[in-house]
Amino acid sequence: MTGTSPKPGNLDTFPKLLAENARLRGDKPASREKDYGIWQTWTWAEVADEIRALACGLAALGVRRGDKVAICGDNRPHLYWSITAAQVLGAVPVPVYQDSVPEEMQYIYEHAEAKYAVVENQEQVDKLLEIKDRAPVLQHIIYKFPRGMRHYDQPFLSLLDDVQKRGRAFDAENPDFYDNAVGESGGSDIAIMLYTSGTTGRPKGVMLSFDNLIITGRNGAIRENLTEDEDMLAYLPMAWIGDNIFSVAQSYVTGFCVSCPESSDTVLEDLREIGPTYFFAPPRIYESLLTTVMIRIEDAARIKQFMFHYFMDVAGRVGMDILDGKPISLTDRALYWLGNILVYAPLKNVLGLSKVRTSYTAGEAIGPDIFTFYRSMGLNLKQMYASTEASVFITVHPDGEVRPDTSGTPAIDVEVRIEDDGEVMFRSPGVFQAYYKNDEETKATKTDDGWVHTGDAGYLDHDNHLHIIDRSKDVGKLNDGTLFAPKFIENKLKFFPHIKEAVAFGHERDYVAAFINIDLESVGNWAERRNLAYMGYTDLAGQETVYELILDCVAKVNRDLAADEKLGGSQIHRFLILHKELDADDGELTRTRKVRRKHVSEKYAELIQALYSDDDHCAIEAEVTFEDGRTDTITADLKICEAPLAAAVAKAAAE
Amino acid sequence: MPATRNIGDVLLDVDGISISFGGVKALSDVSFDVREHEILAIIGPNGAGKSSMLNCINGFYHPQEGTITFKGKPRHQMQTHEAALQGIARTFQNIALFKGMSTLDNIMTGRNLKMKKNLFWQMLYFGPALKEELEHRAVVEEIIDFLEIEAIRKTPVGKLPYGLQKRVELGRALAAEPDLLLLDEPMAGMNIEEKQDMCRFILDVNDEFGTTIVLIEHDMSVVMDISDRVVVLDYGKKLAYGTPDEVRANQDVIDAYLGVAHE
Amino acid sequence: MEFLNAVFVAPFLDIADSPVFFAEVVIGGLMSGVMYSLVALGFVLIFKASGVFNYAQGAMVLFAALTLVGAMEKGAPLWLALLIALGVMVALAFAVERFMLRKLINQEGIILFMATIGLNFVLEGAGQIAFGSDVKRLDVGLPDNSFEVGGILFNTFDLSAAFIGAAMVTTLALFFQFTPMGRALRAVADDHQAALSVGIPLKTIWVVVWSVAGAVALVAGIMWGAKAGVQFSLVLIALKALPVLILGGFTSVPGAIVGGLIIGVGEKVAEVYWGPTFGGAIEGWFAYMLALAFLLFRPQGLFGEKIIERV
Amino acid sequence: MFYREAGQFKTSYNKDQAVFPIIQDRWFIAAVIIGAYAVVPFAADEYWLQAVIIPFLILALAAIGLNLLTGYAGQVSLGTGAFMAVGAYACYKMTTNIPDLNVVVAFLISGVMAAAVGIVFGLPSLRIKGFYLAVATLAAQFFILWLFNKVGWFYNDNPSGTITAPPRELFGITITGPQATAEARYFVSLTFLVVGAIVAKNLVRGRIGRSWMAIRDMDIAAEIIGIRPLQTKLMAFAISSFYCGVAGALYIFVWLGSAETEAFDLLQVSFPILFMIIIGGLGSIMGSIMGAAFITLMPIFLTNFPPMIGIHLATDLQKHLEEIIFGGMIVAFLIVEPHGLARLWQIAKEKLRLWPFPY
Repeated sequence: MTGTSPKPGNLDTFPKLLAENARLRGDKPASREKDYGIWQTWTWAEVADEIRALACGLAALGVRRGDKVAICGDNRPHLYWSITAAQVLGAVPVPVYQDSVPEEMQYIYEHAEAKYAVVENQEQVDKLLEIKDRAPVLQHIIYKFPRGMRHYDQPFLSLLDDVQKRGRAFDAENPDFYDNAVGESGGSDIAIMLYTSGTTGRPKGVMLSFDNLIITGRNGAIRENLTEDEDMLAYLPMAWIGDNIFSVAQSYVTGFCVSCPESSDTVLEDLREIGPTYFFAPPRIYESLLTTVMIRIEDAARIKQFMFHYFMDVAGRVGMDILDGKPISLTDRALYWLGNILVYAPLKNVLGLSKVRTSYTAGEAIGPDIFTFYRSMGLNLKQMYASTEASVFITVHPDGEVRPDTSGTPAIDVEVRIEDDGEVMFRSPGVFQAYYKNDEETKATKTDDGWVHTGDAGYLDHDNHLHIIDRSKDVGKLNDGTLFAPKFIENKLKFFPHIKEAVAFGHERDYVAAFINIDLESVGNWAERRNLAYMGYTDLAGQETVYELILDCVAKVNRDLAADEKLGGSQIHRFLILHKELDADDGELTRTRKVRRKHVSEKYAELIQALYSDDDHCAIEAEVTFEDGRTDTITADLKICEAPLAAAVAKAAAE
Repeated sequence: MPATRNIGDVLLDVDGISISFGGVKALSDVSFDVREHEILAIIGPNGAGKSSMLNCINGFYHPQEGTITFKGKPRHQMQTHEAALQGIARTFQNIALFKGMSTLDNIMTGRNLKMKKNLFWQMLYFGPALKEELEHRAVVEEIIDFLEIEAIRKTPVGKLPYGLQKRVELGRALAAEPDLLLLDEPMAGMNIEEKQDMCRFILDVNDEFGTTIVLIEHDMSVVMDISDRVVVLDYGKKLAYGTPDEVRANQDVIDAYLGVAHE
Repeated sequence: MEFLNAVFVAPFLDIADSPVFFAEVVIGGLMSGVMYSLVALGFVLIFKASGVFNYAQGAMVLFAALTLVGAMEKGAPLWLALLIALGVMVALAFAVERFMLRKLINQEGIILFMATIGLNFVLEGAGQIAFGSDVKRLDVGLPDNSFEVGGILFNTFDLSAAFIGAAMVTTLALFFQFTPMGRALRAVADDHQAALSVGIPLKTIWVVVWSVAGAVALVAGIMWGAKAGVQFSLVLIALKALPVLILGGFTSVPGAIVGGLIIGVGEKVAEVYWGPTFGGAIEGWFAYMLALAFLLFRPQGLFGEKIIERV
Repeated sequence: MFYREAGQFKTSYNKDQAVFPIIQDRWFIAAVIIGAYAVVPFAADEYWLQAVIIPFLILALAAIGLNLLTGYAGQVSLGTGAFMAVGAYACYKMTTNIPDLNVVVAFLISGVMAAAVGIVFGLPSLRIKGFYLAVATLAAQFFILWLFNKVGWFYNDNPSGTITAPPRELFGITITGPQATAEARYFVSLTFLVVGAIVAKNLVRGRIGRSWMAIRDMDIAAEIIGIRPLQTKLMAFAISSFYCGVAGALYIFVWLGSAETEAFDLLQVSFPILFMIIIGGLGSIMGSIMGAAFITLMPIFLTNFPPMIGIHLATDLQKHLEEIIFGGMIVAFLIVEPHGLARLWQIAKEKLRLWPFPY
């Protein structure tokens, strides 16, 4: 098997932790994958054996210390194993977003100088073959699934199983090789390189050491009391830092099992089956789950709807307090207990969240309604503030102090301070080593004494909770000097289920105006219930009644803003509903679905101009890319709508 | 693509087959052969005797004249179920799935022939019978994976849309691991996208398992791209026989069939 | 040896001995055969037009006869009683269509079959509640005396019954052949869509066919009732009609008639000549065995066409 | 509502194809079985055991047998009563002629006898189908009962023509005949039903069950994929008749005590059992049991309900009213749910699993 294991206390790399897990809990499950209809399971001992074969196979293929190994595909145990296998050899794994288009991939492969690639299937191989001529450094491609690849006879393609077979032979010939290779790396070596998608400019390669990942992962595990019995579903992209902490580092540190879904289409079903105890999801997933809950409940019988809403009200009143351990009346406790039997527990069960002990959300602000919905029905949902450069954890909600409006208190060993201009800075054991081949950016982001600029504006309150307002460079001022935080406004808009995406403008303008994307599922459903006929997004978005629906939301946001003493002046005066959904394929969103503000404002300059004129409509021609790659031009005449303002009331009240 | 595969010896030889029903000749003196690993298409307008031909090959009809030689052995009177034993599987023009059973059970039924454990163990669902059941389930899961029908594994087939039912039926035929696979209008009633999918599956089956395939189609265009050789039937008679290019150039075919098709 | 003799030799010697007696037995068989045919006819009509295997046909016979007797007991003259009974059967047809068939459309045959067993219970119960469950004599004024032709004894009642049965069959045949409704009924047996294209709604067809079956049941009820009294056991003649059905085919009107005659004769002859050897009462199963043996050689029934199976 | 399926994932095909893959269902079934063994015999009085529960258990066993044949293999049979009679008379002959034979063994051999007869009467099924076959099975019903009635050998030539169960012991406890307590007879019938249900479930979820269903759903296709129709159908007849035979033996030995052939009459036995599987659900073992419960309890309910609410009717009228209501309920039930109680159960379960959502 894994031979002599490194001494405890010296478990500073993943390969060493792997050996330790194989020794301590060799028979416990380490990886699962839904395949051929059941959850195929590998124990820690089996995983150690697989990784050993894979590492030896990679070595036999010529992977050497310092080489970059790109890894690309959906969450698959074999791809996770190849990360560790590369680390064994001292090579640096570089996970790549699996839905990247070839151009994006080419940049990363070139920039990272990836000589080897371990990919999932024919789709990914095809992409690499397309860029291989342009990225000459790529030497060898290893793929997991041979389906459809019978006629690919390029010599630089290998099946992963064959590589492992070769590795086993290599291992038999060089029995000491593996252990020696494991022993050669230490905690300060680079463990992984992750490309941040970056809202501006080219992606940057963030280099993280074993220490970064392992210490941060362990601190997080200590704070949440994670044990080897947790269940975790790995469904978020492997190229994202969060997955590397939750599904890799913390699994290795505590020894819990990580399950991979059957495919990206079956995640929700797989989630129900696995019933994770430890869960992470970005706000949009909680949002869409809640939206489907509401839609499905509306189709239920009257009595069930009444029951649902009644008990959700009960939960809204006392649920948060119960979760935070505060005292409540006996009647409420009894009602909540009944509600738990009739609504909350079955609901969590249907969503697959019954067994969750801790769940996180981060990446974007989550709507307070959504957040309290989940918490009040007993799901221990917490926000955190995270970044790739910090190996995830900067601040996180501590148990008993969960508040929807903050991102929590600094995580273990993390220091947070606020610069004079409001920018949040942090220092922690997870702070990245450097950006790969980009000293300039490294210097601009990380100070000599280890503090990192987050680029976000925020403040710490009396309870040491961090509040994030916006990207600090995005925080601007209207012409009259009022503070303008576009993301803050956009998030408030997006908290309405009917609004999927919003872009607010206002910096150096007279007033705030916004683009809005409606949520096709939610508004579509709303339309269907009103027998409103529509053909696709563009048609629906242009309907008068939809405008009225959205106007209502905007008015509410304005009332909300009016209550804020700093931002009361930045209410939305005019808005329009975009004729198409903002799309990553058109470069309007990043791969993690953040708006690329600059790109959008350039692309739709004429619309912005119209928003700041007196026109009540604006024609636009736009190119759209369909799923099959075809492009087409559509013309739309967009209506511009004035929003009612909830002016001075707030100020008067505030004073 | 088909050209790259190695076509083997003659697997099935059909020699001078004639059959009639109540005086109506369905087939008269039809001869052709099928070689290992090839895809042979039988085309012709409706009522040309295509289905009768398949029914003769898998022993459902007994031709009144002519001989059928399969794997070198001439065939005499045989029961329908014996064809399956010899390694012939088929799908049907009008889907003949077991409507009350799930996708999984339908395909499992395709493996019944390979299951041997006796009544005693079956009653206990234990020991050898359980082991056998699980082994075959694993094989069936591979077929399900191959045909990309994971999501409908436990759905009763009666509830599935037409295109998927066709796919399940192909799965059931594949489950028998046949040497010769007969497909009766596998693409009938499908839209373009489904037809493309089905073509891909047929080619993949031929390619990955090396299965010899005889298929019937009346839509000539689809068939020409995927078959190695083509037999054209018209009113029960063989009109042409050869590679797709030869058949396309054949004047009789152009007159009798293509002419009709292009009207 | 003795047994073999009793089965294979003695009966034929007896027949040869007394052909006149044999002829009387055969004629007696033909007479009950007509009764079987009448009941089977009801089955066939309904099965042909609505695909329902109507187990309640027997109960309909009882119900019709009970209504008739009930009306006569209340003092109605025969013609009025007949009209009333007919009216009740038509009303029943409407009720069956409205409350049963319409709601069970597109269900499998066995479900419909079960439903008719349910109907059977309802009719039995309702008939007996309304008219009591004691045996009733039914006198419709048919002559019941015997005369001899060529040494063979004939019974006028049986002859009238045969005549009425024949008239009934002829009427039905004409109805099917020459009226639009009849043609629609034949079409519906083959294809429901085709029936719709004739322009007569399925619902109407069902009502009509159940009404006709009700009328047939009434006739059968009168015949049997006049002969053996109206009582609960009339229900059981449905069971007699079943072997006729498998012999003649579920969808064949001539099949029902010829099948009925064959079963009637076969049963009588077997009972008279072979019954004693087997200990008697073989009537209960002989018809079934006869039909079964027949089916093994001709699975499509007497008048069915050979089925060419297609896939 | 009570289901907590999150986290109940399957890591092997064995677990995936378990009869009750959801743990809550397993608990429920376990509770039912434990309750049946540990609570019912002490909670129910002699009347309930004798008049309701024991016949229910025995008829449920026969219903499972018929469901194997009709629900799974698609061969409609109206001869259930006759196959039960074969079991009963075989058992009678065996126990009276070989007094030392263990009575449980006798029950099983009775089943085998019935299976042999079932095979003979199943032979026509190769050539005739559907209702033709159903009517053909009536031949078995009438012929066999006539035979047992006419041939004295079957009832040991006793003048009354009845067969009477001799007292026999199992583990030192009398389980048959008039001396046996209702509790002892209850345990015997219950155990036969539980074991019979489990074995039947095992059969239908394996190779044999699939070939039955294949023949039922599309016989030509089944034949073409290599299923032998005769073998498969005869197997169904044999196993179905085995169940009926055992049930028939129990019917006389642990329930009635003594009976004539009328006890296995078409209208008394064959039809009600057919009702059980249709009301319960064709192609469902659980449904057979639920159907048996429904059909046994319904008349008892109908008999007892009017007096309960203070209505007293003449016996005759009451009997006919019961007939009407029973028939009407059958029709109504078929209209509401033609797939039977098993389907209703499934729908309810599905609702609970998705609770509070409608889909």
